[in-house]
Amino acid sequence: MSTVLESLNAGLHGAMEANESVYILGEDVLDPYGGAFKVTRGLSTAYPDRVITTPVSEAGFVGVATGLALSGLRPVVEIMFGDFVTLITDQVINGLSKYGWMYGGALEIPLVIRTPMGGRRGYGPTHSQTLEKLFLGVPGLRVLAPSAFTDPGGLLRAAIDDPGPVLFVENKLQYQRRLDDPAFSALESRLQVQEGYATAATVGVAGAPRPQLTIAAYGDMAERAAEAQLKMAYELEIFSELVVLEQLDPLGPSGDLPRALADSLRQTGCLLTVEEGTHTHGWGAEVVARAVETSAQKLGIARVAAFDSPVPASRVLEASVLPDVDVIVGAAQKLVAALDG
Amino acid sequence: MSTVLESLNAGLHGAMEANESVYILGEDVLDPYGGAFKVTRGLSTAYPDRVITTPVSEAGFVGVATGLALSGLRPVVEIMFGDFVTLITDQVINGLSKYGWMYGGALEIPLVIRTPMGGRRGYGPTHSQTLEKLFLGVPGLRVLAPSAFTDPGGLLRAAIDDPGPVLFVENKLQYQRRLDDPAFSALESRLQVQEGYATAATVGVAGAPRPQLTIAAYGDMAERAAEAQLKMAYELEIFSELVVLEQLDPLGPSGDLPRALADSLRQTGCLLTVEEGTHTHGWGAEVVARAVETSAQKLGIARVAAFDSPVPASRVLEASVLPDVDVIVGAAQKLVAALDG
Amino acid sequence: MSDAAARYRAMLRIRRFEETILDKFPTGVFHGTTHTYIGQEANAVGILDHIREGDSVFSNHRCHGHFLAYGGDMRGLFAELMGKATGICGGRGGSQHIHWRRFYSNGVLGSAIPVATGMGLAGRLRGDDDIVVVFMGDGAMGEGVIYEALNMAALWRAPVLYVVENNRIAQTTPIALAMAGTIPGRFEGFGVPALAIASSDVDEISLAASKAIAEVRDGGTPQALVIDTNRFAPHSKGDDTRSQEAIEALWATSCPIEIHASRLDPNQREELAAEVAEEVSQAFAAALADPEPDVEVGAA
Amino acid sequence: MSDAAARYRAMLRIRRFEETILDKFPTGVFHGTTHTYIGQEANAVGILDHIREGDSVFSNHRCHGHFLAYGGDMRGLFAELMGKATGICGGRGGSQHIHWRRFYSNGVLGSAIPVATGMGLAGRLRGDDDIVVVFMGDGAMGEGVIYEALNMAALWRAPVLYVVENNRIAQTTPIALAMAGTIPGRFEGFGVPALAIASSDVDEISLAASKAIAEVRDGGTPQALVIDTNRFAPHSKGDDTRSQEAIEALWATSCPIEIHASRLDPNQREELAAEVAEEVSQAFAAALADPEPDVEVGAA
Ligand SMILES: Cc1ncc(C[n+]2csc(CCOP(=O)(O)OP(=O)(O)O)c2C)c(N)n1
Ligand SMILES: Cc1ncc(C[n+]2csc(CCOP(=O)(O)OP(=O)(O)O)c2C)c(N)n1
Ligand SMILES: [Mg+2]
Ligand SMILES: [Mg+2]
Repeated sequence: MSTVLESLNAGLHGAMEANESVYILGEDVLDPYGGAFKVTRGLSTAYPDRVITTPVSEAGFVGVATGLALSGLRPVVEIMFGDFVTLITDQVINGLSKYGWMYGGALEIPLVIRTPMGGRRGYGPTHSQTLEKLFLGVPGLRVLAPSAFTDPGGLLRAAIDDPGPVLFVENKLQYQRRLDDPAFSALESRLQVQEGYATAATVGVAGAPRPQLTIAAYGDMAERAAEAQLKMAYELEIFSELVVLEQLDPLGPSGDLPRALADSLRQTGCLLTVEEGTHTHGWGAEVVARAVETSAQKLGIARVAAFDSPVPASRVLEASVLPDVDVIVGAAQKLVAALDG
Repeated sequence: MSTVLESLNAGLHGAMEANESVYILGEDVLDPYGGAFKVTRGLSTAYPDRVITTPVSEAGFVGVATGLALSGLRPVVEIMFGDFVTLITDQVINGLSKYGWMYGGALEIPLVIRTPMGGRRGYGPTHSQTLEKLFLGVPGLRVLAPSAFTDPGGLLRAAIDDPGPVLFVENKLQYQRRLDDPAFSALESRLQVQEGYATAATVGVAGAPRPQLTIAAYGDMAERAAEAQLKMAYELEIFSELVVLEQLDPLGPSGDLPRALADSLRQTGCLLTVEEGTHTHGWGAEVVARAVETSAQKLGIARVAAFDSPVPASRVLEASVLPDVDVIVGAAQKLVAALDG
Repeated sequence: MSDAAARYRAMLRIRRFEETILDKFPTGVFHGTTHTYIGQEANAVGILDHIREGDSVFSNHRCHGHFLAYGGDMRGLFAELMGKATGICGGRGGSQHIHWRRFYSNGVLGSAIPVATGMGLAGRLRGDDDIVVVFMGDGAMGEGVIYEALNMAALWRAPVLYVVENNRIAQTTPIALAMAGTIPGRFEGFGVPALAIASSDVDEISLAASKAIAEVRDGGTPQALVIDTNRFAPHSKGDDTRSQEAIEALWATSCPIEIHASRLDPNQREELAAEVAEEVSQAFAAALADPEPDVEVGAA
Repeated sequence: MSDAAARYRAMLRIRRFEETILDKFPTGVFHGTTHTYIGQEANAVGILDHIREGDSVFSNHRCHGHFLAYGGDMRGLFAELMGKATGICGGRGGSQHIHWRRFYSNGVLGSAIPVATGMGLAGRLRGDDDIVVVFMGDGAMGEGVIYEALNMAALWRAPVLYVVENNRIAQTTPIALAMAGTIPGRFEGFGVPALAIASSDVDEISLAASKAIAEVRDGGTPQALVIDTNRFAPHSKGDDTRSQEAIEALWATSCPIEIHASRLDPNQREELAAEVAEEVSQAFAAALADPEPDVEVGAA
């Protein structure tokens, strides 16, 4: 079980085995294809009656899954590309996230919507976006992102057990990340509960001096941030603590930062948020706002994100728009220099 | 021309008179009804061939309007309740905001989508939301909100002249606001260009001492903030500057704050953002992030917004969730006290 | 009580409830909005006669009649519209978003149709023979998600009865300006058989519904029932753009209560009327006296 | 050139272009994805024969064939797929998002259908007789927004020809698992007349299209043309789950180029083949030599 993909796939197999109420719905999820990114591979062979391939009707089958969930089943829906969450916005915002609350609070909607976000594959403007920010701050919805630093399949299983709805944000390039990547063997990480069942991992270079900088990240950008962390430590003597959050929203109870992040920030006084989505109104904006609202000291602050542009198809254009390791390193350098100077 | 509603209506009449390419599309926009909130009243009588009442097909008619715009017409679309922008998300994010850019950059999409947001009328969880935050940070889209402190109809006409797509966010209770509200006669306001053709109004109590606090707001909450500003000045001797922004996004060029806001903040060092949408990942998060990123000093920071909850129907519950004048005053008081203390 | 009397009473309860809403709205006891079912009572009563304990019902903005015919509590609905703590959803939902047992409604047109379809499918997956009845208007049929749902319902044999209450108007828009093609043709294009009837007679509707529901239940397949019906009252309150005569013509020919009345003797009608009037006024008074919700609940 | 030769050449250009894409993809010259039109060439060629200067075309993910038949520049399309500065959209769009003159495509299934409908409507509002042709697959017909658009097209008489290229598969999903009802029935339910033909013969398709387009243009009303067709290649690249035999059977009976070939004499075919091969290889080489885009453009 060495990649994020394998871990997620195993999580689905485990969940289906453990609970007969778990159903899979999505486009092209049947074997031998097993889904566009193979996360559902093997499931339809093992559980032919509980894997339902759907028409190309994202809003419709998310609605159908909501009906299943209201009826006590535990559907797990796949949206083939994260870009198509735009089609399910009404079902999510005016539907499944509200039904529990607005009908008086007693109903459960145990529904997971999984989808891969992200670019760097040249798929162009409608197949490369990182759009989870649309669903951050939707009351009644939990937004999770697995990480190779924690347990992707375990998080997915916990999401399936959640009595409420979850948007589970994967990333296309993340699928091939190794859980025990030897490139990260110099890093050590401390896990703690973030909120509910989500985990926060605090990652640092083993034996490094006290960190000057806190990096907050999730999903595939957390791995890139870790690469940047290593590079900074070895090449620039900039030492950082990377806080990887599995839960993007809610971040923490009532306006608070996740504790792992608050703890780190108290030490470093300096925050760099990292995400693949576009800069403006991204995840980082809320993290930054909470950080400054809850900090007594003046913090060093910067955000790394994609340019405020659609994602172009061309390799060079795409690379110029999406943040990579060097962009993280550059932003960190600038931030640390500004504080020193 | 004394209310926001009348000003918007006059703006539409003026635009249709000035330019034969302007078309109106929306549900129930024909006279004698003239639209659910009457913003389109009289238009179908004056221009029967250019006002098209639509089926209940929000995504569909926004798409149709995009086709009209791509063909050189200037459609103005009404979404009856702002809550239903969830249905047009794909057309906006993967369609009309991208077509100009992704097809090489030469196409124009002169399209305005108008819609009333907001609660306080007991309409319940699917007819009371303030959802523009969904569309903040969408590359290629301009998001505007009229204000009684500026010129609602003028802004709408400028939006109709814009070669690119605009989401024009109105508010149900704002419609009845007077442009020359005598309740605000003690306030004086300076106008300056915010970005493009949008205006920023810097509002203060005439003759008051130097402000201690900058309030950033838009739309109907700007009027509530002005009420709070007066109350604070007269009852609490807290003096503030209210910066009313017509353009919610982009806020300013490449990561900057709007100049009116930056200027005020440089004086006060203290920022309160005010909006009616839910707190987490609201408009205020980006404003706060930019403020701290661009300020040399440590700022006092707080955000006023709705609780992170759906909007309940019951009057008392609704009032407990949505921010009103007293909530603004309370937050300002706390913020100023924290800085003094 | 005879069937005829029970139906009369059921329709009258809806009628009087809705009249009370319209009557009292101006006094400010209700907060928000309302969409009354006046003129369409025979649909809910005729159809929901045939559902059973495990069946579910999904309704729309015009839900009060469906709710009362389902067996929902009148005081709880009044209280919900007043935003009281005792409202069926504790005041959170209001007029358009109600829930009780297996009854649900949502105010976003069309968006409940796939959800209802999923509820139907759940029954089939579990192997029971529970069904779902979902109500929609002619106007809602503009929403694309409905057709996504119909396709899946037919593909996956979801036992759902799709009821279209075709009053030929949506808010102020006559059907001719909003609908091309035909309603049954739309269902059939997606493989869902549709039966259309034009009637405000509760017995006729009940007969059609009984057949359709039996087929849905036994065949485990979706069906549509399209009923030509009439909205007598404004869309919400005071927003009717139709002429007075046009509305009076509807009343004259197609009031479901009038149509059904001849099946009862006058004494019984009077008795029932008095009983219902009493029930409605008591429910109203009780709801009015109920407490406001605890604010912590909303803010949480 | 005779009509027959022109059609042969047009289909061959598409075929060779797409083969080149599949052939060269593994070398890394293209970035991103591709969906080839191999097997369906007769549709684009037979239909777009009949459009005029002011007409518009909206296409989908499988757009290369439509683009070339529209008259689009081959080198510019190669360059777009390579992400070059000279690509028709400067490398921004890539394979699925292309535009040139009045030709557009989008990669989100279904979402272009209302946009194309609006383009058609614009012509009618301006009073000209330009029309719009929009292509979609059977799989895309799961998307609800299509039905919203059809309703408006019929209501407002938008001169749009809706072409469904029904290859009975969507990515890996056979039509039986994804579509209930019938394709023509779906159009007709929304008041849009539909003509269905099962053919890979470019002449037959051209004849049907000529009639349909004339009706759309003269009547100023929408129509649908549903063509049973066949996808010979994988959905994208290397992702075909169909059996080798099944695919071979399609080739054997329904290759549009084979079907049409008998109308040309062998010499002419060879000449055309050589000419097309030369054009494609020159276009490819030229695109390959073209410069990468200026990075500032993307980042701006
Ligand atoms: C998605 C959406 N769009 C618009 C509305 C506003 N609206 C409420 S009811 C209505 C008309 C509905 O007509 P119909 O479906 O025929 O039902 P009827 O009111 O006639 O019972 C409209 C447009 C809505 N609630 N939801
Ligand atoms: C909204 C949306 N959902 C899913 C996809 C992924 N996808 C791309 S092509 C395709 C199959 C399309 O089938 P069809 O419409 O029949 O066209 P064909 O590929 O057969 O030409 C799918 C599911 C998409 N591009 N857009
Ligand atoms: Mg109606
Ligand atoms: Mg297909």
